[in-house]
Amino acid sequence: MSSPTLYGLCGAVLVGLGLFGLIVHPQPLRKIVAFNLIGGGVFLLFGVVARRGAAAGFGGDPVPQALVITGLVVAFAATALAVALLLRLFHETGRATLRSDG
Amino acid sequence: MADFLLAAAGFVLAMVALGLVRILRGPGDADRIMAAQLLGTGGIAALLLLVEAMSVPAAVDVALILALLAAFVSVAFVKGAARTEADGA
Amino acid sequence: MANSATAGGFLLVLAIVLPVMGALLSLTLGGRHAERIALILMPVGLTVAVAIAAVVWRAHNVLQYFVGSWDPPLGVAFRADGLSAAMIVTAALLISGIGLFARAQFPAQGGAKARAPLVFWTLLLMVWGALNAVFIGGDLFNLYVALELLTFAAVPLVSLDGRAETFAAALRYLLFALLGSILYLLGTGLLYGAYGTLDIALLSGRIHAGPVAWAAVSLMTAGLLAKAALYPLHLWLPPAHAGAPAPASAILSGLVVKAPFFLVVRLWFDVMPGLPEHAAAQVLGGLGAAAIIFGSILALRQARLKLLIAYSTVAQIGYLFLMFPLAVRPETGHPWATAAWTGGVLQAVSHAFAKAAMFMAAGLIAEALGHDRIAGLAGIGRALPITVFAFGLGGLSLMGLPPSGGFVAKAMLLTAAVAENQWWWAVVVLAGGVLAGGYVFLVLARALADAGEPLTLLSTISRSRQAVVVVLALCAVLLGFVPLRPSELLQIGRPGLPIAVFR
Amino acid sequence: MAFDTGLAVLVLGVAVWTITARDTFAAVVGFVAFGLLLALVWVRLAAPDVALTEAAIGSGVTGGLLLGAHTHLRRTETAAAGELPGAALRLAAAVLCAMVSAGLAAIVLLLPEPAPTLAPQVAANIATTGLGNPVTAVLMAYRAVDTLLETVVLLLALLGIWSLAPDRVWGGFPGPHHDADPQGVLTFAAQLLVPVGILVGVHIIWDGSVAPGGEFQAATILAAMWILAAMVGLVDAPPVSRRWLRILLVAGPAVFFAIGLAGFAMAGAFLAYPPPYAKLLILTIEIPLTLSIAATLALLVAGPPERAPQR
Amino acid sequence: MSLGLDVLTILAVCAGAFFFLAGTVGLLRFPDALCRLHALTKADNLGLGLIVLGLLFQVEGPFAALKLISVWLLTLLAGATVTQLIARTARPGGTPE
Repeated sequence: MSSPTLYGLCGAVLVGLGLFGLIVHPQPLRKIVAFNLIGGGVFLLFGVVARRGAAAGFGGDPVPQALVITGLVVAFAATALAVALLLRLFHETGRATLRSDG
Repeated sequence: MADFLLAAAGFVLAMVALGLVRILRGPGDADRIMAAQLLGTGGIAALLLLVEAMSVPAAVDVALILALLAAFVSVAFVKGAARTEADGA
Repeated sequence: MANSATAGGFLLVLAIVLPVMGALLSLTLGGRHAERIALILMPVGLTVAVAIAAVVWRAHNVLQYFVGSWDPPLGVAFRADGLSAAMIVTAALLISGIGLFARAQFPAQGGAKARAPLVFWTLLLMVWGALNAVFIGGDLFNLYVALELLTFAAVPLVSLDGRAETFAAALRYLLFALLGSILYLLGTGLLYGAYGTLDIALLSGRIHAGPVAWAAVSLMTAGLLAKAALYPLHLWLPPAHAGAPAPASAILSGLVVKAPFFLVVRLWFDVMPGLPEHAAAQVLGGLGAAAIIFGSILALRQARLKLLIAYSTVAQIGYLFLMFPLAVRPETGHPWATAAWTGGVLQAVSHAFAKAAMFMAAGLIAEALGHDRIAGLAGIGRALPITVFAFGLGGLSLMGLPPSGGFVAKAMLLTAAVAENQWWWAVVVLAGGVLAGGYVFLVLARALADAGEPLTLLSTISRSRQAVVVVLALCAVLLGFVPLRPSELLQIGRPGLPIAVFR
Repeated sequence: MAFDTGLAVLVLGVAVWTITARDTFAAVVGFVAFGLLLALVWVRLAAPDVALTEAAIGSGVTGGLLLGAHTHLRRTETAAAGELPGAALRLAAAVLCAMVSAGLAAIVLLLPEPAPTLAPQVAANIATTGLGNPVTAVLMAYRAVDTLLETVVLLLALLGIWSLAPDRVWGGFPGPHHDADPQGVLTFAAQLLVPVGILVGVHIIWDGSVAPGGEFQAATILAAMWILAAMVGLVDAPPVSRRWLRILLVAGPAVFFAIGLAGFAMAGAFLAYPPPYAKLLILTIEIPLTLSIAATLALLVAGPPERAPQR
Repeated sequence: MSLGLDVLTILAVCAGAFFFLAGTVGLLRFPDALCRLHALTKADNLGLGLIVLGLLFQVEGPFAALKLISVWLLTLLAGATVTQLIARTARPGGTPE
């Protein structure tokens, strides 16, 4: 097995792990962290695709690498918005939970 | 030479991984941040070794950014710790 | 599909650039100017939308543009087929209608009251630009960025009022939408890894049945379903759509949830046209059927008008997905498959108008009464007859009664189901119609009941706002009268169909 | 290979810890470590541009943001942990996620050989862009429209965050006020770090056209330095209603749009650059874009307005 | 010449790696937070410093060398800041700043 494949498998496991955290954790902050973990796995898979496509003197296909950069920035914006919403919810209600009842 | 540097990077990372056990054991936040600090330094060291081993000199910038932002994250933590105490008081 | 940029392609650029630049301008200039910029852009954007439809119609071919003159796969293409054109025009009409309606609710103001108007008008333009980007995107990753644009424009609309419960609703919406985006992105990466392109037209030529393609398309579909709130991923929708101010609810329920549905259609019929998978299509249809039944039953049990309408959205989204088991066929161009496909798209368009009208009618009622409890609606039919009439017209389309766009759409699905010997979908369509009749009449019966004493309204509702609502509701009805020519427009650019063979 | 195996195992170990840790603070610290290790992975995958971005955004600024959020929420976390779903549901979720992972792993092994790639096409066309860094060529030329819309996404997220402000503080100062402590250790550290950081940022953007780096990475560093200065009270965020601030935020995307539209006249297409001027035009976009993105990122972390503007 | 530099690199890097080992052992074995802090700071500052020193023999040009040294200095600064403040928070009754 080649190194890129190894990291590809690592990315696959990360996606599953993050998904588990997103489903199971009741705290929104943990969900946000889990979302970022899924993102890490997905971007890693892009990186593996890029590395496999190394050609023309480049160490990797630059297109998926560029897509990852765009994706990382978008993921950060999403995290910032989610954190702001969560903090606002907390300041307004004193609670930080998504349960609509209670 | 490259093999030696890669091996050294691996060794440093392994040490860091052992240090991570401290994160797992806690008990206090201070210990966790210390372990993260060790991980930061070790990660930077491993990265520098890696850069030289793989001869991608441009990646030294990654270490530079990591070092800068390690300081940034540390300050965020310290401010946070101060705030938590103020809240608790 | 044409392999070079076509004349008039710059219209596609304008469809995105105009609203987005307008939004940037209103963010810069702030408060008092935001509304004016939006109102100026509405006729301009509507003209661009109609021009796109006209060019597609006259050329009888796909309108195409290569951004920066870089050909795919290196560059990004914009493409408008008949379906895109129809959705662009729908979006332009609805955005304009909602904008006219919202003038009274979000007037230009300075100081502390400036927040909601600035945010609303800027986001209205952003939603518009993002929707157009989704409708004309020809590149799967560019579509991801467009989807994120749409999400980030839609989520703050939910909590525009600043009430505590809307923050929770917005956060939940955001988390669902982000999960959807990341799954979509994952599928995109797998497709690139397998086929080396993200361009839809190129991909449709290279893709072949196999585990990689199936995994990618399943992940992307699952992500889009979370964003489209298809049962059982609908949990976020009712509190979000019901919690937003009425014009925002109209945008969210009428337009925003249609974008992920549109992309599922793109994915299943354009990205992988030659790969029918009947079992998977049956699953989508089954989820749609479950959405119709559960959504309608939950709508019947709501005590508040806006929540009832929101649950009705959950149900109506279900109809959209009934088209998949009926239209995904091994032989493309099958007449009944085409009927089902057209029915599904028509349902998307007519529901957009009907639901926007109903949410805005509910908004007016809530404004007049100070609450939206269904039990307390008695007498409102006499106080606001035009508004209640518009609500009823919208309801007509939801039930699928003639004459309405909803009727034609549901009739097409029904006929296709019977003709293709998949009668169970027909049962669902009929049952959904009966249930929708139930919740619409529940509201109308209350509204038309005699209050005993004359109602004192908290505020007077202007005629012009009621007129906008009626016009949008009438659009939903009128769609029932002009089904033939527009549905021919819808077929332009569909792969494997005789009409598209104008090269 | 042994090194890669070790690194991959370490990444997974930290990830498992991040998900399973009982304490949210531990999870956040785990996430910062995770980002750092991913930066190493990106170097191993010959993607130094991504490594820079991951180090700056993925680990650094996101880590700071999450740490800050955790300090506010600390007391609610234990209460919320009681809402953990039952064992049966958790088991079902675990099985589902394991299946997703297994499926993805199988797909990774099934990816075609030789792998399809656009690298030759990127290389063949890079001369017309005048750039030396292929990733920058993709971001600023071939797929410039993605980058353009992405900068709009950032602004939109910022508007979304601002929209959360209560009406009475609308237009006011974002985030809490930090008192400066002239003798403090933090102030001293910040005073040393900020100038160095700005230098590094300038270096990264300057390098971006020929070597790894570019506007996003540089902007993140600049933003981090500003946040640092704000945290120790050296600077305060301006009220969000300031006209100059709005212009600063919008300037980058606006210049991008303007040059894109000028492409209709200059090169016959939206976002097309005439080859002789391509590099100059791209630099003209990148400089204001870096400043706008830096301001946007910094304000994204600062949060919604919390203090009313003085009148 | 090159061989001599390589030997110097190997020696310095090995010494650096040893300090990381020492730091980790200290972190794991020392009884209380302050002791662990002591072990940690020694280890990572010296460890990274020696590794940087070793790599300095390999780089070309003063600019690359300057970058390497700045990485070390920045890490020192971050480390010093954090250690001091952790020390204050970890001490019973102590308040940061």
